[in-house]
Amino acid sequence: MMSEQYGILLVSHVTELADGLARLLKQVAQDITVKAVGGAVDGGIGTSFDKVMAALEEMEEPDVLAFYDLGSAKMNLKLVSEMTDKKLIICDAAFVEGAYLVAVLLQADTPFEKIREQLQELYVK
Amino acid sequence: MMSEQYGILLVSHVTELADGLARLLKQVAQDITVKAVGGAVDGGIGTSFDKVMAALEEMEEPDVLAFYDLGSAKMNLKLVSEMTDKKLIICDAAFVEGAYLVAVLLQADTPFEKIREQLQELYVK
Amino acid sequence: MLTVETTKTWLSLFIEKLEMNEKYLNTLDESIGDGDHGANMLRGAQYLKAKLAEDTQSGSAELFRMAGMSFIQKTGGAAGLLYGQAFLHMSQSLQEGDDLLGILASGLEGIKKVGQAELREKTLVDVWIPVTEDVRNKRLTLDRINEHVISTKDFKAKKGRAAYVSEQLNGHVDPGAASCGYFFEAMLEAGVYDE
Amino acid sequence: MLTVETTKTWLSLFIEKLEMNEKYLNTLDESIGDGDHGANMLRGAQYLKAKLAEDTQSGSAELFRMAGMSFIQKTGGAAGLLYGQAFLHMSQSLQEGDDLLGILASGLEGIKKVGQAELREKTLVDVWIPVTEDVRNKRLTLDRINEHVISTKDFKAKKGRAAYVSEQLNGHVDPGAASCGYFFEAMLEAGVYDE
Ligand SMILES: Nc1ncnc2c1ncn2[C@@H]1O[C@H](COP(=O)(O)OP(=O)(O)O)[C@@H](O)[C@H]1O
Ligand SMILES: Nc1ncnc2c1ncn2[C@@H]1O[C@H](COP(=O)(O)OP(=O)(O)O)[C@@H](O)[C@H]1O
Ligand SMILES: [Mg+2]
Ligand SMILES: [Mg+2]
Ligand SMILES: [Mg+2]
Ligand SMILES: [Mg+2]
Repeated sequence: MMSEQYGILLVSHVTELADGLARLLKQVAQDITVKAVGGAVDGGIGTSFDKVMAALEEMEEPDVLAFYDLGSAKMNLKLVSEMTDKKLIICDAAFVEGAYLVAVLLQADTPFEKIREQLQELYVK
Repeated sequence: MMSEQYGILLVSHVTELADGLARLLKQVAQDITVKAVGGAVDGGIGTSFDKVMAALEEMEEPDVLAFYDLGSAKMNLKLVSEMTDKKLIICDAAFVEGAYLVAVLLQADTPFEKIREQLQELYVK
Repeated sequence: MLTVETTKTWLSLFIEKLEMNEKYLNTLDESIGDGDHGANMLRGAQYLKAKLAEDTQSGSAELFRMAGMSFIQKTGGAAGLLYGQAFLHMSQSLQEGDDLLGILASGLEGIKKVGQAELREKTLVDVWIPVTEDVRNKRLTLDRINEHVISTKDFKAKKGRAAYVSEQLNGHVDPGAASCGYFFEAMLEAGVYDE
Repeated sequence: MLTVETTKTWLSLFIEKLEMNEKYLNTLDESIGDGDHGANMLRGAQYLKAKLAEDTQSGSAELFRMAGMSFIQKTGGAAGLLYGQAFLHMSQSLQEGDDLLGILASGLEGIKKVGQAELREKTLVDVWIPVTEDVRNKRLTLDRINEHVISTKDFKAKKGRAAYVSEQLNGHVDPGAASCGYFFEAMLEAGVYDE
């Protein structure tokens, strides 16, 4: 089962943005793990390495596709990817559209190579 | 002043997603009107013509750049654009990235033609 | 014939079919979308039902305007907006004195303007277009409506959620096509269409 | 010379400069970003300050590891992650017995790996790279550091928020470049660097 291998991690500068996107994804991908993390340590606008690391480590899937809103969220992901045993696939795709596409495709058991191919069209960063 | 002519309207299927994105935008575009609208009438996942129409009418700017997450949010915008006196510019750009770009550029008083040009690179829909 | 009476019956029968088939439309939407098409359509239908019950003096054009605003405002989701837009255009067309064929063509225009779907993209357009053709050629039957609905099984989706996994969707009827089938069955049963 | 003592002084002076210039760094970031660079850096600095105050027995490598984790975990924002990553790489490099030049080169590698910025893209890299070159050529002075910082006025931003309005940003010093200037001033003042 795809859903046991791949999970989705959403990193935003704003908590509600990540949470809201996760809600949108879960509606079309009930069986896929979607983890949302957002905001600075104090809950303000920003990102937090610790939060991202913790969110990733809480996921059970060995392979995680990560989406982010702005550049410094990506930097967190890069740092985290150096310190985790998981395979973290950082996707430079449009945040909402890319994550939505992957959610739908994972839910439909689409092979990873096909997902990667379709996602490529949403790369904007 | 650009900021008195152009406003930004965000339409999402999920309330928090639109609100969270508005928060992100306001941080870099304090002087720009950013209106967020999301969710179905009952607050569930979906869109509502009435909510979108009301949000647009509440804006003071005559020209409104609109961003949306998924196709049916766009349909709402199209319907609304037929029934309003405002100039509604529906942008098929990446939701978060496109709106963010426009917010930053409007705040910096960038001429509309330049904004349109830069935004083009974020078209993914 | 299209009269105030038959228009009311047409809309009422459509509402009835949507009420009876809510679950089925949801199920169809589960395989290709988010599983809410039946629930969405029911919301619009029940709102319109209440409006029709109160109404005693509207003409056909006004009835379709009422239907249009009901579906746009209450349905939620893509299809509701498209039906609503179609009804508004049909209302306009009725006001201009068009016949059934003209009205259906106007409705289609509304749908395409908002949704930009083409034939064979697995949407309600795949029922609306051939039904309009059948009306033009005076050969519309319940069987043909059904065939048009079933034809969507073989199409690959290009619009809406279903587009993402279109290759995996062959064999499923499009939910919007199914509800659109009800709309035209209701039209036949109401006696609006006469060869 | 790079000893435990001078390393501690280096980091402490950096912290002090960040404390003294928080407002100024915020102001610089206001013109090109979101105005939080000073506040961000201060958070990391103060956390590190507390850690240093408690510490009595760490070696240089351990001190930089501590600095790295402090900035990564507490700063928030792009620059904190980049400084943090640089410090971690410097720590690694110290452990392997590299000299100052080697350490600075390792730090730069860390920054580039995470941030992917090139020269003249109006970031702290525009200070880090020429300073490293000056160390290599044994000609680093406070004046030269200052020149490198000021040189960022003329560059167009390609990274971070500033990239969006890069054409409008000529004439402004990059906030990350300014804080990076403090880092190297602190290095000079601590006596780490000696021709
Ligand atoms: N762009 C479009 N043009 C025509 N019909 C469409 C379009 N997008 C979706 N549809 C129709 O809408 C139906 C789905 O409606 P529904 O489930 O109520 O809305 P949603 O997809 O927003 O959940 C699809 O089965 C299809 O027939
Ligand atoms: N990709 C990058 N590579 C190198 N430096 C960068 C990069 N992105 C941003 N910076 C530096 O970070 C500084 C901004 O840091 P800060 O304001 O603390 O974070 P944020 O931009 O997340 O608010 C910039 O002035 C620039 O020097
Ligand atoms: Mg649906
Ligand atoms: Mg829906
Ligand atoms: Mg900043
Ligand atoms: Mg910031």
